[in-house]
Amino acid sequence: MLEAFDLECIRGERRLFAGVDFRLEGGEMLFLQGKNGSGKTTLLRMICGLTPPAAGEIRWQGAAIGRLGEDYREVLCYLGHLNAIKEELTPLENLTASAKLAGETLTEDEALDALEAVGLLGREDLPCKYLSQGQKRRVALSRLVHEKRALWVLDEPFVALDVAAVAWLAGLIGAHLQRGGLAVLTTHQAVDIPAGAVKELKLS
Amino acid sequence: MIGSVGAVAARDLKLAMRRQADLVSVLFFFIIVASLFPLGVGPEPQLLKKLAPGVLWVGALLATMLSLPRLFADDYRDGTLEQLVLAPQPLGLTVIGKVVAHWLVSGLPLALLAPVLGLQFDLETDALLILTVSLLIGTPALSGIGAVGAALTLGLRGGGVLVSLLVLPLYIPVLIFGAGAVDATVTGMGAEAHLSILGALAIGGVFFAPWATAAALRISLE
Amino acid sequence: MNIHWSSFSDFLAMGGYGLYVWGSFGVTALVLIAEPIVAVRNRKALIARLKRQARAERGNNGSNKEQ
Amino acid sequence: MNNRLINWFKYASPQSFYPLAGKMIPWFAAAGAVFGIAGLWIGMAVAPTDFQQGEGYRIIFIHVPASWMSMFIYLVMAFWAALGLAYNTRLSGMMAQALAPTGALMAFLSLWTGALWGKPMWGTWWVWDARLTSELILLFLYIGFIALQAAIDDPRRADKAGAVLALVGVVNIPIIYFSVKWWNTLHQGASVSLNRAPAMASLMLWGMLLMALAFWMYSIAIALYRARTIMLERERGTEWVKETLAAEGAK
Repeated sequence: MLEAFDLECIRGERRLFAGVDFRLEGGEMLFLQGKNGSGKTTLLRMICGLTPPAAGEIRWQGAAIGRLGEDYREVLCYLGHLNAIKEELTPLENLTASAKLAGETLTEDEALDALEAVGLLGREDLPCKYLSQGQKRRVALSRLVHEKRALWVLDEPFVALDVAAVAWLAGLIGAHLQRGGLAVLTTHQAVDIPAGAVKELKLS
Repeated sequence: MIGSVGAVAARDLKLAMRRQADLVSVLFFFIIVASLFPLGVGPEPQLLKKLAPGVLWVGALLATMLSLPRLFADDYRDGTLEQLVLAPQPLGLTVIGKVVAHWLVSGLPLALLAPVLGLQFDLETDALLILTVSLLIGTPALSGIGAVGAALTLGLRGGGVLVSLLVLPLYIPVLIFGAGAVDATVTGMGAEAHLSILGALAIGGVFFAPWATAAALRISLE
Repeated sequence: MNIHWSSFSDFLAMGGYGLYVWGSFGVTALVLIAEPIVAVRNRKALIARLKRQARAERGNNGSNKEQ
Repeated sequence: MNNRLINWFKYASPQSFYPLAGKMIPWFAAAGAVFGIAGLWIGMAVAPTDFQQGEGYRIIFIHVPASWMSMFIYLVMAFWAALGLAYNTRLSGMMAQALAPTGALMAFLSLWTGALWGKPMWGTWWVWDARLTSELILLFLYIGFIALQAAIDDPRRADKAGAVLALVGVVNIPIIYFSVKWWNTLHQGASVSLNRAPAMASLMLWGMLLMALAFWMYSIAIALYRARTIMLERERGTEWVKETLAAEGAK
């Protein structure tokens, strides 16, 4: 259960938002909406614990995330608008390296399964700098396939994906919600998530 | 715990191996700086022998600093740093892993190259040996302390120059005892005292500085 | 407490160390006078800037209301 | 959190500190002037000639206070930095930022007067003495702090990054000092030793203490003044700044 109380965000001297509250149970998804510069990305970073809120608090299972520390980061999977992949490494290497850094065990078979799921099989040994923008995004998304985290925080996950991939990702998020997972995401595209309860939060 | 440090170090080493140009340019910088000094001060062997410890140590120090801005900059730019901060392990351990990798591709090669350059300065065998040992012990401290500066200046304009401004004053003790160890050998005094203090500085640099670096990284990412 | 100097020129000469002593005191005086002057100037410039901004904001609000 | 702590935090908010600082500045400035005049009178007019250094020793009346202040201000800066990191108070960063330029100037004055003292006494503008070298490094640390804060646009990040740097610096200062001292004693042959402290006549001591107090008061006054400017700039969006500005205009 993820809760936020009275969050406030100040960037420079501008107050982007204030008094933001929400509550998210297992199996629910929070869909953040708002114009460019309304603070969507900042709110996502607050949920991850990267940016401290100017006021208010975020709690996971009733405890402040700052206090939980590593216990919270263990359940969290964050996908920012940067892909967090290394151009010099191949998709396979990127995936295994990021799994190791996240403290997970990932066999080569599982990694290849994940790459197959995002449609990159056959390119697993090609350095990522030779991949297209959409393919790089898929490498980043392949983490979602194998990491079994309860809370997904996704910043514009559908950007640069083609129609088929968008549908596939929507299905993946839906399955995650059905397993009892939580998700918070922003997107500019209209996407139909096939399962779970969707809550909306509009930042103005 | 060791595993997570190792995972970070292994990934950084693999990346460094794919970009060998960076590694080579740091080494060449060291070679060129050390070779410029005799041209500047004249070829008298006595003078060069006296200058050698300081010149080689300052050269190694500047070369290490040259490679510092890249320590976190690439990870910062492509979003990997956010993932490292969000990994379920203490950020300080991650930083130790990165410092270890940085030392393996900068400090270690510099230490191994130094005795060759020492020959240009007509150093004796025992001085060459102590030069290598002092660099082996001292350069980890340079990587560790330097990481604090690199983390503080992450993403700032003019970050490279700023790193030198922040880090060079903090490097002074390492320089004093590193060059002092070689100097003591040249003048016939023992280098043990210098080397043990250098060791203490290295332990501080590798095991304590990463926690300050972790705090600085969190601040830079906010 | 007797005054140590017999004449003003003695005082200036500082027993032959005049250049050094007055060089020290002069630069110190310069710094301690210049620092407050710069600080006051910065403050005045800031206040003037903030007032201009406040005025611009009032102006904007006023024109919005007229619309 | 007990009541006392809450009270303390009330004064730690820029809004309540601003008028308080405004009232304190004239007192510190006046005290600085009084101590300064008294110190100069004793130091320059009354104090006797030093039997070893002649009249040249009179530089001590600014050299020593400036050196003390340069070190003390760094400690105070680090203290504010630690407070800011621990309690996340806005005021701490502003105080650290306000102190840094004065600290740097004090370090500069200490070096400048040291050089002018060294020339007639030891025949050279600069010696790589442990104390002079450490003072030079302290100046570098100040400049690094100021440069880092100037390079960061977001004031909150600037405060926190500066705080980490100040704390790293304060941990390192003793290490730097002792290593420089050790290095100096190792390399010192038969050259000058600057460690002998001549026994001072009580008038000289009084003059120096008064001057030190004057420097202290001056530093507090100028730092508070600068802090007030920083507060206005940082909090320019808030109501209290707008009210303060309106009041300033009425004067």
